[in-house]
Amino acid sequence: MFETSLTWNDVLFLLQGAGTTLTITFWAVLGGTILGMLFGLARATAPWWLNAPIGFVLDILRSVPLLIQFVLANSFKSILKLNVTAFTVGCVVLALYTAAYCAEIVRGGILAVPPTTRRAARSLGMTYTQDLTNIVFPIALRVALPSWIGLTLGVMKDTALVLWIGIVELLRSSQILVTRLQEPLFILSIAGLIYFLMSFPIARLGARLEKRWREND
Amino acid sequence: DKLDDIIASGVLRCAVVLDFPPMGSRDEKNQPVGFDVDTCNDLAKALGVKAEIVETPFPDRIPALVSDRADVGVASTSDTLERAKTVGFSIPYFAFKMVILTREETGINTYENLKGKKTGSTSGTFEAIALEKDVKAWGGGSFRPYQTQADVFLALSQGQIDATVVTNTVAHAVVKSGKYKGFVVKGDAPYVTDYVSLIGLRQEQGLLNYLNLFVNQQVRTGRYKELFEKWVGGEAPDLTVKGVYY
Amino acid sequence: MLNYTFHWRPALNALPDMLGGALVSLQIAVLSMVIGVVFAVFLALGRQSNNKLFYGFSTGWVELARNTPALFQVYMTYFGLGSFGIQLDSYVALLAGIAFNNAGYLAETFRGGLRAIPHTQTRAARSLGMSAPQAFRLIVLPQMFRIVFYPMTNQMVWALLMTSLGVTVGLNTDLTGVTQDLNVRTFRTFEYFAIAAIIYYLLAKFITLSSRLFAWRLFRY
Amino acid sequence: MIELKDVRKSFGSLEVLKGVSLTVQKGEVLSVIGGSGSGKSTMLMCINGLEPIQGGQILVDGIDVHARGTDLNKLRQKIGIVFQQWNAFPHLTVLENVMLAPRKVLGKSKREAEEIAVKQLTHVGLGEKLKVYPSKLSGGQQQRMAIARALAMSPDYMLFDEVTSALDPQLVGEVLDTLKMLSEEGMTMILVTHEIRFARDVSDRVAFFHKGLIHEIGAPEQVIGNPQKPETIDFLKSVL
Amino acid sequence: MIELKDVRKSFGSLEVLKGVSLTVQKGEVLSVIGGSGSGKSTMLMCINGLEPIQGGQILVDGIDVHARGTDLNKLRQKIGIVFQQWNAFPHLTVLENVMLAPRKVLGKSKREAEEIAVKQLTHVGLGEKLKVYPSKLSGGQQQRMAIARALAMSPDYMLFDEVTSALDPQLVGEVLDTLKMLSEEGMTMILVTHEIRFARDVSDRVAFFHKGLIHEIGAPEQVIGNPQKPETIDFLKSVL
Ligand SMILES: Nc1ncnc2c1ncn2[C@@H]1O[C@H](COP(=O)(O)OP(=O)(O)OP(=O)(O)O)[C@@H](O)[C@H]1O
Ligand SMILES: Nc1ncnc2c1ncn2[C@@H]1O[C@H](COP(=O)(O)OP(=O)(O)OP(=O)(O)O)[C@@H](O)[C@H]1O
Ligand SMILES: [Mg+2]
Ligand SMILES: [Mg+2]
Repeated sequence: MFETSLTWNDVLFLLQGAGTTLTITFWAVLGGTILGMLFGLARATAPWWLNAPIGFVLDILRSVPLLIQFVLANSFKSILKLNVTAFTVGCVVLALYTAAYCAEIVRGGILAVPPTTRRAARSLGMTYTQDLTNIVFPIALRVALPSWIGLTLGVMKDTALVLWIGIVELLRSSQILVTRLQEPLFILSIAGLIYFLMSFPIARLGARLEKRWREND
Repeated sequence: DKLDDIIASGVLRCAVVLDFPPMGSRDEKNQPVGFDVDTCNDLAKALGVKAEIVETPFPDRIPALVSDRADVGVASTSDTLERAKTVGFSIPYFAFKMVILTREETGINTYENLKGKKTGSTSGTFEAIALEKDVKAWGGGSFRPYQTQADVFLALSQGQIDATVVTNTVAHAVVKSGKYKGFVVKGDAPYVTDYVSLIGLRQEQGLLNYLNLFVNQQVRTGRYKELFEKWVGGEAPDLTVKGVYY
Repeated sequence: MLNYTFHWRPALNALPDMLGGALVSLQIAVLSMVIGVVFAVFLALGRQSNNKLFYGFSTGWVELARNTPALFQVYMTYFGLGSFGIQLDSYVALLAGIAFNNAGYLAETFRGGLRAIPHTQTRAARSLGMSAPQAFRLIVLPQMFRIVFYPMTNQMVWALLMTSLGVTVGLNTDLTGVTQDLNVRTFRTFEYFAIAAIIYYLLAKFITLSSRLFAWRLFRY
Repeated sequence: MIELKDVRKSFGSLEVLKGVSLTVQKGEVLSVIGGSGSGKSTMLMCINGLEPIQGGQILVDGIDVHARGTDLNKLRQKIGIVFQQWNAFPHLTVLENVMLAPRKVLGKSKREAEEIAVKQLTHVGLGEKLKVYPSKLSGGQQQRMAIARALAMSPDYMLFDEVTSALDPQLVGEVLDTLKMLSEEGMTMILVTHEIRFARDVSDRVAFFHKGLIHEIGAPEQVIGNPQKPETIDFLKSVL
Repeated sequence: MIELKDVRKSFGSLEVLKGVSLTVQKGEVLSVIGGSGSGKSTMLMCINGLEPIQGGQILVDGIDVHARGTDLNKLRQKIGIVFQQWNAFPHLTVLENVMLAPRKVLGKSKREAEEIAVKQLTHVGLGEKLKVYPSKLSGGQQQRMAIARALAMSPDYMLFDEVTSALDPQLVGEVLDTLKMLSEEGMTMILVTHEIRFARDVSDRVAFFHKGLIHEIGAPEQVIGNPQKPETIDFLKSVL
């Protein structure tokens, strides 16, 4: 009935690609979140002369197709003769891209903390940093987490674009198999399924977490 | 310089296109094989270093080189003057004839028949540039550049395009593989022979010199014929151009 | 240290071609939004429908659109549908892929927007004798559009950025396609793509600003 | 004439109306008072068919509201209703709010609809606010606009559901004045309200609702001035 | 002792405090009344240094609050303050809300902090709600929690800023009872409030604020019972 020349070996090859996708996602989200938190904090609290240029750069990162950013960064790296792999370039570009979005999320979360709550903290004798770490961040986290999970999922999907700078991730490995086996629909469907399986549970988890927190406050 | 760097690092990184059989492809274990892969291995052996294959889609060959992801390109790169402004070419290490690949029922028999038809080819290749120019000159019909050779075949088999112009080696290999039903080779495209070269960074004269000598040695020692027999079969094309020094 | 010389002059000569490509990109983005919005309204209704089939179809669409890469979706509309014998032109395939993606994301936005409108509004409309479709069209939809307008603007920018994926299905008339064509001809990657990046940025700003103007004109209340 | 015959209505397992019977004659003003959750709003919603009923019958001018064949959209044109809040369509100007239904439901021309709307808005004292969006109106003005909007359909009956209870105290008066004006013009009205004094002044009859049933009904002097049942007495004590 | 000497405070070009002088002795309860926007909240914020001042001086136990070298965080430990609303830290349980400052600011051990917190929460009648999140509390309970949270720092002074004005009427009582209890225990308090009757009962002195100035100050019987200035009379008429 249904025949395929796809072997277990090939499925493994696909899973390897999926592994690469996850690895890049991990680094990009990690780096992007750390940077995003710094930028976001600056965006929420810094004076305009620091805030405006940061906002401008982040805005550019959000307004240029990721594909173009990858290609540009990759060629710029070689112009500078930096000795880093395409993998690193991919991670760095994605991390910056993630940071650009993360910063807005963090900023929104921080600004969502009512100033009166912060004032209450300060009036108890807490320092500015204590207020930030004990009051502002935990509250902002609840506001920001759903969007942050959405961002993570978005980044995972955007990793597909690193195939342009020669990294064999999930989509690229499926293309390689399509080249060899000539069963595009079948193989692409499997790739799609893997993407779905990777992101759907996280999406659900995020929705659950959000609901639970909502019940709490 | 680069040549020293390669020898010092002990690794030669070759940019190779792996969806371009028989020059480069993957076997059942998804490992790279092909004429270009063997050539790279030979070059590494000559240098006394290990070979590392960096897979690059066609449009990415020279960017890969310029961006220092690869040391040399063993990737069937046509030696156009436009590109020579950016990268350095060795003497030709292979030569292609262009043929028309189409499906049986399209009724295309000659290059002239391509007028008004849906055509396509691999973005950035010699034949793509030539074909697109002709399609534009004809007016009517269409030309689609794809990012990989595989996508071109996929498009041809699905009917997204009616014909493509490809190198004779690829055309015969794909017809012989039997993976695409109804693919037929119909006649030559009237282009000049497509000489392809190894590529390196434009300013790395030392490396380019070495590559020139390496190609020369491959032919001289018969290794060129041997590899041609292994991957393509038949008469190996002449790599010299009559009436002019390289 | 830098032994790469920038060739800006030939790159700038190609500017008219690239601007032509930018126009195509913008066109695809706009069309994909129009199509996406229409489908999204139905999907949003489907997600709240009691009809199992309608609900299942809408949910499937939305989840697929949101949980797979846009690149994958575009690739599928071209080569995936192609293996069923449905041959879309590159332009159409890209448009369909982005519209599919837009519809999936917007459907969820719209659903949120619908929920934000108190159902007393529908009730007030019905009590004036309006039919259910009339109440939806005249009272609920216009209010929903105000709520979702800002997210829609964002989606529009994303749609523009997604047009860059057309190059994977053989499109060479949009901005990225034109840029890539120039790139493979000359291998001056950085120069051409840098110009493309600037054009994309300006286009994105153009979309944001004009939609702000639009919103200001439109939502006077 | 509006007739309710032993009307029963439940939300799931919660029975909200437990057999309500009631007749409102043409030209009559009936006030409905009663505690929160007693089912007053629900009854109004059932009268113009916004909520289905589970038992009994509701007749408006002899037409069975909840019969299968009844054209509810047409029926509702006869019955204007104004709710507690969220009445205004925020995306339309005051004039457009009032014009919308005459145009779309009655199929009037733009000119006709505008004429009607201006007339009704002037009637309720909003003649100056035609081009303004509802968000720029006070709560009392919004409620008067909602009344004008209902009147623009030339209804035979008007139902009012606590139209003043979401308003600031100083705005209540202007809305009550409008209601009074309507009652003096002879409009048939059912008035759910917490303004006991106003109910006494303006109504022909008052009905006291308690837990889904009408406990007392009669002339205002009787139900409000001289209540008989302990529930009525308690309720009046708590609100007066 | 809290002393304000000719304090001036502006937001941009808006002068909110126009030279306020005031002394509150140890153990005294001072109520501050006055119209909305008269600068009452601003004054409290200046007293514990949450807002800078532009002129005059504020001394708390002889320490100049707005002097350059003053350790504000330390000073604020002496001065508890409870605001009108949004007091609770929503991400912490009631117990954690109260424990946080003793632990982080006073550096108490977890056990000690918990002991203090439980004691203060029981004191304000929330001994049963330790593990609950603030969102599950009524407004009155939230305010009492905020009071306990301030008390947990063992302050010498407590400032209350209209702690009941955002509450439903039936919840006001429980909070006022807590305040009364505190005043009876001898806590020094400044109480900004609209509850005139309560102010009369509980305070040693009452100050009437008007447009950034203290218009009248004195015993409650005098300021509330027998006001002299026309502004005070007007204000009292409007709120009583
Ligand atoms: N859509 C609904 N779904 C479920 N229960 C409802 C719904 N609408 C009303 N109820 C319930 O029906 C009961 C009667 O509600 P109704 O709004 O008719 O009371 P009411 O007399 O108008 O009260 P109020 O004076 O507070 O407006 C209440 O217990 C209410 O909770
Ligand atoms: N952060 C601020 N920035 C600018 N203006 C402010 C700020 N805080 C308060 N004001 C202004 O200062 C004036 C006094 O405000 P304040 O809150 O002290 O009044 P209040 O007496 O507490 O009034 P209420 O009884 O309404 O609480 C008001 O006009 C207010 O608008
Ligand atoms: Mg009601
Ligand atoms: Mg205040």
